[in-house]
Amino acid sequence: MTHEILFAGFGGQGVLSMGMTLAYAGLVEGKEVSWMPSYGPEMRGGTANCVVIISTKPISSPLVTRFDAVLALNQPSVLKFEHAVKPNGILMYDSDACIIPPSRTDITVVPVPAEDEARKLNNMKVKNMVMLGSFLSACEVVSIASVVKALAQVLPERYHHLLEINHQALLRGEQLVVDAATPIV
Amino acid sequence: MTHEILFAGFGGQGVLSMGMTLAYAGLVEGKEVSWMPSYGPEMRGGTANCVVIISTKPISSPLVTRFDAVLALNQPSVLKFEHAVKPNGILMYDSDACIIPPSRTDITVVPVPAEDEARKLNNMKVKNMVMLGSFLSACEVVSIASVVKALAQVLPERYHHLLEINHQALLRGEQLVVDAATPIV
Amino acid sequence: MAIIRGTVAIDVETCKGCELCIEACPQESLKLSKGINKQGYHYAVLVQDNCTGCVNCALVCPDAVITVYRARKGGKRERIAEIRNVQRDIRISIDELQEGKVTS
Amino acid sequence: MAIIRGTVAIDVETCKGCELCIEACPQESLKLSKGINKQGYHYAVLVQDNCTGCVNCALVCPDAVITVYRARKGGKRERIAEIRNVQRDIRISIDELQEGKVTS
Amino acid sequence: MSEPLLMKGNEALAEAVIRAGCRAYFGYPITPQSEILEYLTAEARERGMVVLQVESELAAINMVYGAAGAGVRAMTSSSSPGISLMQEGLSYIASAELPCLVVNVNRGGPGLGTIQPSQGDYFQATKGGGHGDYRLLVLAPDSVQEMADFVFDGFDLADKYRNPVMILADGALGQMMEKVVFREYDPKDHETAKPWATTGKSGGRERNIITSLHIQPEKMEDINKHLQEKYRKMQTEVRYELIHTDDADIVLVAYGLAARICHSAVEMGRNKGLKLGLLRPKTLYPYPYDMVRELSAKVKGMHVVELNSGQMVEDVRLGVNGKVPVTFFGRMGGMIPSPEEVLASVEARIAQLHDEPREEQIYA
Amino acid sequence: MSEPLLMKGNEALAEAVIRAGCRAYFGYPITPQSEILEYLTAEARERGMVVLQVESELAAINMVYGAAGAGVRAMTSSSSPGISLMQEGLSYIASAELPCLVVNVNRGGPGLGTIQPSQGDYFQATKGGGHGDYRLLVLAPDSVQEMADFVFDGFDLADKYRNPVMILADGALGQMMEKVVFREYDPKDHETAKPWATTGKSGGRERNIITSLHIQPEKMEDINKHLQEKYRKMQTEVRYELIHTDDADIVLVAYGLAARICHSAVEMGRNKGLKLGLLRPKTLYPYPYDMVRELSAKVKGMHVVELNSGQMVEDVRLGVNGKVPVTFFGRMGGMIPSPEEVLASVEARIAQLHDEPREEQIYA
Amino acid sequence: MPEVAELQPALEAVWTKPETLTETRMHYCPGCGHGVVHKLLMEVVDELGIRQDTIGVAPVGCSVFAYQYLDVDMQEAAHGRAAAVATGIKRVLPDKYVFSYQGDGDLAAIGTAETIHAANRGENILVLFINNGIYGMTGGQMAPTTLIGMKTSTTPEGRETATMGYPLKITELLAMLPGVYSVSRHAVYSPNTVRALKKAITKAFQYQKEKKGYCLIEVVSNCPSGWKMTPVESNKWLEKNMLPLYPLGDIKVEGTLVQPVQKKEGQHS
Amino acid sequence: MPEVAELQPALEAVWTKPETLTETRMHYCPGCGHGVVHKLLMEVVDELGIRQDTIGVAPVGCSVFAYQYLDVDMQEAAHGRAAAVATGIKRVLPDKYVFSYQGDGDLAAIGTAETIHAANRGENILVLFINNGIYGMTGGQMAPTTLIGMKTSTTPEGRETATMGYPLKITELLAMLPGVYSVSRHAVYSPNTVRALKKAITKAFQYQKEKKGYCLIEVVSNCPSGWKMTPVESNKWLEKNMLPLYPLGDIKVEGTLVQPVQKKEGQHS
Ligand SMILES: Cc1ncc(C[n+]2csc(CCOP(=O)(O)OP(=O)(O)O)c2C)c(N)n1
Ligand SMILES: Cc1ncc(C[n+]2csc(CCOP(=O)(O)OP(=O)(O)O)c2C)c(N)n1
Ligand code: SF4
Ligand code: SF4
Ligand code: SF4
Ligand code: SF4
Ligand code: SF4
Ligand code: SF4
Ligand SMILES: [Mg+2]
Ligand SMILES: [Mg+2]
Repeated sequence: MTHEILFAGFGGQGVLSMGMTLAYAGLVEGKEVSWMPSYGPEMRGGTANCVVIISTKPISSPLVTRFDAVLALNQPSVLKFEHAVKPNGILMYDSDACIIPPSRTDITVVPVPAEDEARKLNNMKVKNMVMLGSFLSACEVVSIASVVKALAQVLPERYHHLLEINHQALLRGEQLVVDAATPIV
Repeated sequence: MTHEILFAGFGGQGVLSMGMTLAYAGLVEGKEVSWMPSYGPEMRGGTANCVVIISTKPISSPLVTRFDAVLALNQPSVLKFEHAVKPNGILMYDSDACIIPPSRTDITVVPVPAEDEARKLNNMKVKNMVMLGSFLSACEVVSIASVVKALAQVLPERYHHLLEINHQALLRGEQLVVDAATPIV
Repeated sequence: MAIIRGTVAIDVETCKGCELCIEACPQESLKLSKGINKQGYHYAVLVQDNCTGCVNCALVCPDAVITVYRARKGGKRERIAEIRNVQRDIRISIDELQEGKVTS
Repeated sequence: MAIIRGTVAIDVETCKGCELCIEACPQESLKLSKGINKQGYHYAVLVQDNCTGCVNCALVCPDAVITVYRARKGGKRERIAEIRNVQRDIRISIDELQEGKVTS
Repeated sequence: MSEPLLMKGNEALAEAVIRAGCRAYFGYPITPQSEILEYLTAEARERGMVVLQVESELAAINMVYGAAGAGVRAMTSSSSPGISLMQEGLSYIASAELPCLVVNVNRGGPGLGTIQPSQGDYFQATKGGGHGDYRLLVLAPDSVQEMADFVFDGFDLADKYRNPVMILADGALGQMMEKVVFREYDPKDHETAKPWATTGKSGGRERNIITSLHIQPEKMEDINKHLQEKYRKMQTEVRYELIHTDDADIVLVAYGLAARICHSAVEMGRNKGLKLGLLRPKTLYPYPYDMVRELSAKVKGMHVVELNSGQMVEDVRLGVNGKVPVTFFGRMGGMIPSPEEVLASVEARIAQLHDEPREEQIYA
Repeated sequence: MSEPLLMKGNEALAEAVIRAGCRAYFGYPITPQSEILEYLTAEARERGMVVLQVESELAAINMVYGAAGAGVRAMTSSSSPGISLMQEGLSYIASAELPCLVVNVNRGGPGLGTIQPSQGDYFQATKGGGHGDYRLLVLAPDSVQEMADFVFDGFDLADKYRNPVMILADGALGQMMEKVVFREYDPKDHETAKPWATTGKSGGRERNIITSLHIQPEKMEDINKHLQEKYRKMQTEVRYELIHTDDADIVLVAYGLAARICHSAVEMGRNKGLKLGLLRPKTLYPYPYDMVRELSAKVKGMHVVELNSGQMVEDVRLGVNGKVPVTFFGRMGGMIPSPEEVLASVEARIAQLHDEPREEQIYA
Repeated sequence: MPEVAELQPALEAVWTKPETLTETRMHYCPGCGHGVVHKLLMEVVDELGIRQDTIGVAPVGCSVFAYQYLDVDMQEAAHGRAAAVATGIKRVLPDKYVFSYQGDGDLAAIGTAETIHAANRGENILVLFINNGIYGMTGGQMAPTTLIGMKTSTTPEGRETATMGYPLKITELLAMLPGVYSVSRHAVYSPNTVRALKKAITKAFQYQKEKKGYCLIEVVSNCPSGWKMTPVESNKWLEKNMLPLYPLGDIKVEGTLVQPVQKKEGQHS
Repeated sequence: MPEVAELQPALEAVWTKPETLTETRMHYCPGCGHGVVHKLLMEVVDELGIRQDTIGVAPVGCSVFAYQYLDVDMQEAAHGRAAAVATGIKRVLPDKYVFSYQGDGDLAAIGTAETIHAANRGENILVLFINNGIYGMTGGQMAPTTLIGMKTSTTPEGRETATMGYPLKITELLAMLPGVYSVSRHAVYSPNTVRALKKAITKAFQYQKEKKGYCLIEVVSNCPSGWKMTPVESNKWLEKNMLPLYPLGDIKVEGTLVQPVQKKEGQHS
């Protein structure tokens, strides 16, 4: 089983670390993982994205262009990557940051009010973990428990007081999808 | 028939142009010719030498290390190149500039009092042509007439008033060898 | 409601919301929108009718987004627009916008 | 015939005959030889016994050819060599010379 | 054996550099390898290493010359255009026989090109992009793990042969995160005496001279003979990986990232009943010609896959020496093929295996 | 046809440069080719050419980029270490498809080496010493005459293909004097339209951009495909000389100075009753693989002679593709073999013609 | 809301985007000074009517894509070699206006030799030197011009002089060369600085027409991304921290130095 | 003629060839200043007793073989890169004395960038810069420092500024850099200039010991072969023609500029 997942948004939204956390969680579960950021000047202006592959087999190339799932944290990412989702794949996006929703019908589109949810937690930084929680709820690539373990590795010691709030955000994200039997539009 | 000849001396003694004149004379006679100078920092301190090949066949490499004839205008050149003369070859040197004469017996050693002869002509610069004249007398690679034609090519127009004195020097050089039935020691 | 002296046209789709124009405007005529453009940026909008057409905003704008207009000399000065309360709730969503240059 | 104050030893085989020492000597004690060394150079020789051991020649010599000696302070000054007419006919041919440093 | 960590290839390499006892790094930023410089700068002070961001790649390689000549483990890293600027310096280093490590995180060329992964610098690395007859020892990692491992091996080989070693990776290997485990390695156990180093002429020894100038061609030829002799000795260091080659009809040959993709393609092909195998050279110089020759005696064809227009394929052809057809599939300019694409290229070729090799280069 | 003149190779080349309508030369002194710069400086003013001695080879090659991009015939020249410094620039020029001429008067390396003649830069010239997949068109003169001739051909080919052309000579060809006759050549008859040149965006055209940057790998791959397609077209330009190959048992393969020596060796061998022939490539890229293949079908062996440790021999092996044994004889570091030595190497090999090629490299 | 068209009888456009700026959206980060300089450069080209006679050279750096925005003939030079490329162009097309546009890494690090020698030869070109004290393009590493104490990705604790040396005031060095005709330092963080820069560019092109020789304009600029600040913060930081070391104004006017080339800050202490 | 040995009781050697100068005959042309500088350098090394702690870097230029004459550990750098090589050595062996020895082509043309940045970083090394206004090694081509009007093989009519630029006074430029501690210009055409140079070298090594930073000593020297003069003529010519543009003396002493860095000659006129 192989999952190829793209994370995309503005720099500063924690896009890269969201991917890294997931990859680490895969490692925790003994899976093969790879994480690959986009790099280069097209990244000027602060967009950021990364591809995470989690697999039970050795990973060939960390660079893929079609994804099982795309997690988009801003509008340009939705516009840019909607068409990179494989048929029957998932496109999950922060519905608070996007005006133009995706239009494809051959994929599962999951709007997540991540910004609102983060605001409720009084910490806009955990928006990414809300999204990740929602994603893992929709698609069980790794367990939330592994993500929590991974977070302890990804976060430098000096930020460990933030582990708790991140954990909460993950759970809230998970819950959001559970609550919505059908995708929230 | 191929002649491989080395000209050696201090820079400023006209060593390179002596070789060039001979090569040009070969060209005048429709022969294959090449002229190759030594170049590089071992030439610091003003030594200069060049190899001229005159042949009736195409010339393979212009760089050879054993010579049919060596014309040495100073002491270091005699010391350095005596052993590069092929057996039965010729080593001709300016006896006025050398204290230590060559010692090989398997070659023809021809001392030429070129400096004295040039002094008699009131022009120290033509020492090289005295030597060349002597050489062509000893070994008829090209005719003196061809050399005179060549000189007109090698010398820039503004020096053409010197053609005459050079011609004389050649003839004097020729005569020196004719006069000495056996090599002058 | 003043007689207009100048105004600006902002190409909101090209604007990157850097706020340099806002900083440069001596009249405090400009603010960032609440809404975002297709690139995901909040963009500059004219929020007061006190623009003098001094071009400061256009000079500092790195993306050459702003066109500045000034009342013709000697021309009749007339009221041409009313901007009300706009600071409190600027939200222009993308589908309301036409392609190309749009005045805000 | 003066009491010697200084003298020089010239490594004539290393000398290149550049004449810088000659130019630098305030005593005009040095000249070029008529003869040549193995490299084909005329070389510097001491031609007067008026050398003061001022080391000027050694300082400017690019090839570190010259060793300079000076009478020991307080030491007895004695005549140690006579140099006669040497300017007129300096010609030392190579075979007369030993290997290594040779005083001229 | 430490715990497995998740690290970027560039960072794993940099961490290995410190652990390998490298004493000096000189470099200039260039994507996709600037993390090496950044990681080392951050660690430098605490871990006692000289790390200097300098004015250019030219300066960097010549500082490596100086530091390596002074007897310490020294290195630089860059990416394609920066490595081109080092060619004169590399020729000097090889000629003066200075051990050092040079990392090229290859991006798409020629020219400024892209910053995406490529293998377009194979010829430059293996045949000598600088002037004269010299060789780098070239290691080609295919994972973050090997990005680290080859640093240790690289420094050891450099010291063993007094020869510059190049790690030729690509942008993806530099940028990606993957699991890595650092080997136990105490630099003290790997120290080589360097009596030739310019550390000051003390202890009554003759002065040491680091040079590549031998104006007498006879002498320079001797130097060259010595180098050639050394390169012949280096042939014993050849390293490669074989996958499913025992019963293969067609052997794919690929290194680095391309080899990973080929590995998947081979598995996919096997699932379809195609007898595919893979030869992955880990050393590009010395090249595993012998293994290529051995394989060519028992397979029906070789299929080379590279992220370039066909460079290593020449070495494969030299090894095969006409015994079986050699075909090629490549992507260029920073493009990466998928395993499906590679497999398709193999299938497309299987039918034509008897064509004349030279006409068979195809470009997707 | 002018009168035959006696000229140095470097000077004949420089004279041809002016006659070929070259408008700009940028260079830095280095032995054994400084005469090119010196000759051109002396002639520049009167003959209306921009000739600039600049601060380095790096500057020179990038000025050539600028001038060639501005639409004029432009060039530089150097020798081995200086050419190494140009590798980044050459990769840029090839990628941006700028026609220009680069002359390498090869000396003995690696490193500072000697200033004596060598062919040690064959790989660098033909496989690409810079980064990425690109090729120079490489011409290898063997006489002062060709030093001049190949300048005209070089500029014409450069313009035809919008590709940098390299003349790869050696120190001896640069320094020696020989007869030369300048061909009739009016640059006006050879002018190519250069609508892509940056001469100012006038006449309502789109602006012209000279660049090698294509950050999207898809685009960069297209550029590469275009280049590869062009290189395939360039294969038609292959040039070589055959001597006594009709009935030869053994064909020597050599270029430049080595070919002259081989020519003598072949004649000497024929006098001794040995059926020797000579293939002399005049273009090193494109390489005469087809002729090598054709010859390998009818001879007993090929014997490659180079002034290096064995570089072109790889291309010969690629062409021969195992059909007959290929042997090698080389001198390095500025040494030049005599015809006798070459003949001896042939004779020594004749007995062993059935050995495995790879083991047969010998070094005199 | 009224369309601008409706306002036309009463209003006239007093600032519009220059014609020689292409319609392509610039890739620069929000608030980056590169855009401002591009815009000014093209305004001047428009005003002087020299678009058809202008050839630009782009560097490697964030402004590597300058040619996508400036609608004049352009060449993209290798990193650091823009001055050499510009020399190549200008020498064969002496009657065209040739400018190079270079960052501080490009001009003052890898391109130092080409920069100094083009200036010393007095090449008749305009060099626009964008000094943002950092390598923007490659993700914020130290540049030769990085301030003492300034944090970058390769000076995580701030640049310190003991190992990394001093900020390099290459503009002052260049001003000393006799072949250099005009040198000034500008900025674009405020409307007035923008106005001043525009005048300087205009003058430089006029000098070039008169074949006066090498003209250099340094623009002290920002890099919000590399500095990790908002654009507005970055401009304030620039004014406060960059300008004391890199003071604005004329340094050499028509061949004569007008500012003491040494400042206290440039001195060893 | 008396042997020196016989004189010994009365005479003492007051100048002998330094021990760290090898016995190898130098390949320099007669009268070339390189030899004088080599000799002085080794005298100082002898006197300070630092032979075992000194590492030199030779350039590519006529002095490429310096390592054959200087009996200390040495590295031969690629053309122009001596400052980089010296940096590499010094950074890993900070307690050794490191010097580079470079010609004007090496230091001021191809090596400009490495020269300036080593100085700007304040590398704790000594750079000996032999300015003979020409490329001696390659047969007398123009150097960056070649005087206006001076004939060389690439300026057959004399250097003219319009196309070839001005003589580059790189020493004055380097003196302006804050990382630079000591800069002076010397010569070796007379006993007194030789004495002064020796003092300067001694001081520079002492500064290096005290880790004061970058020291530069320019030696205005001759090239009889390149200039086509006798050695004596060349020294006279040097004094008359080189020194007005390249005046001798201290330029920066212990971090403070003592000579106005601009001279009339260095100015645009
Ligand atoms: C030879 C080479 N070395 C390094 C690079 C990587 N590189 C690209 S831009 C750049 C520096 C850019 O900084 P600067 O010139 O200050 O421009 P900015 O981006 O700040 O405008 C570097 C090091 C390269 N492309 N080529
Ligand atoms: C890369 C490179 N370019 C050019 C040369 C040729 N070259 C050798 S020495 C030299 C210049 C020497 O001049 P300078 O540095 O002034 O030293 P000098 O001989 O005058 O003492 C040049 C251009 C080289 N060896 N390497
Ligand atoms: S300055 Fe320009 S880009 Fe920035 S906010 Fe204002 S209009 Fe938008
Ligand atoms: S033109 Fe002047 S007043 Fe009007 S918005 Fe711009 S800055 Fe403000
Ligand atoms: S020591 Fe002084 S006086 Fe004696 S020879 Fe030398 S320069 Fe002349
Ligand atoms: S200075 Fe030295 S080399 Fe020159 S002539 Fe005098 S002793 Fe001889
Ligand atoms: S990285 Fe810096 S210099 Fe580059 S575009 Fe962004 S703000 Fe401008
Ligand atoms: S060429 Fe000039 S610098 Fe070189 S050794 Fe001769 S005189 Fe000295
Ligand atoms: Mg910058
Ligand atoms: Mg010099």
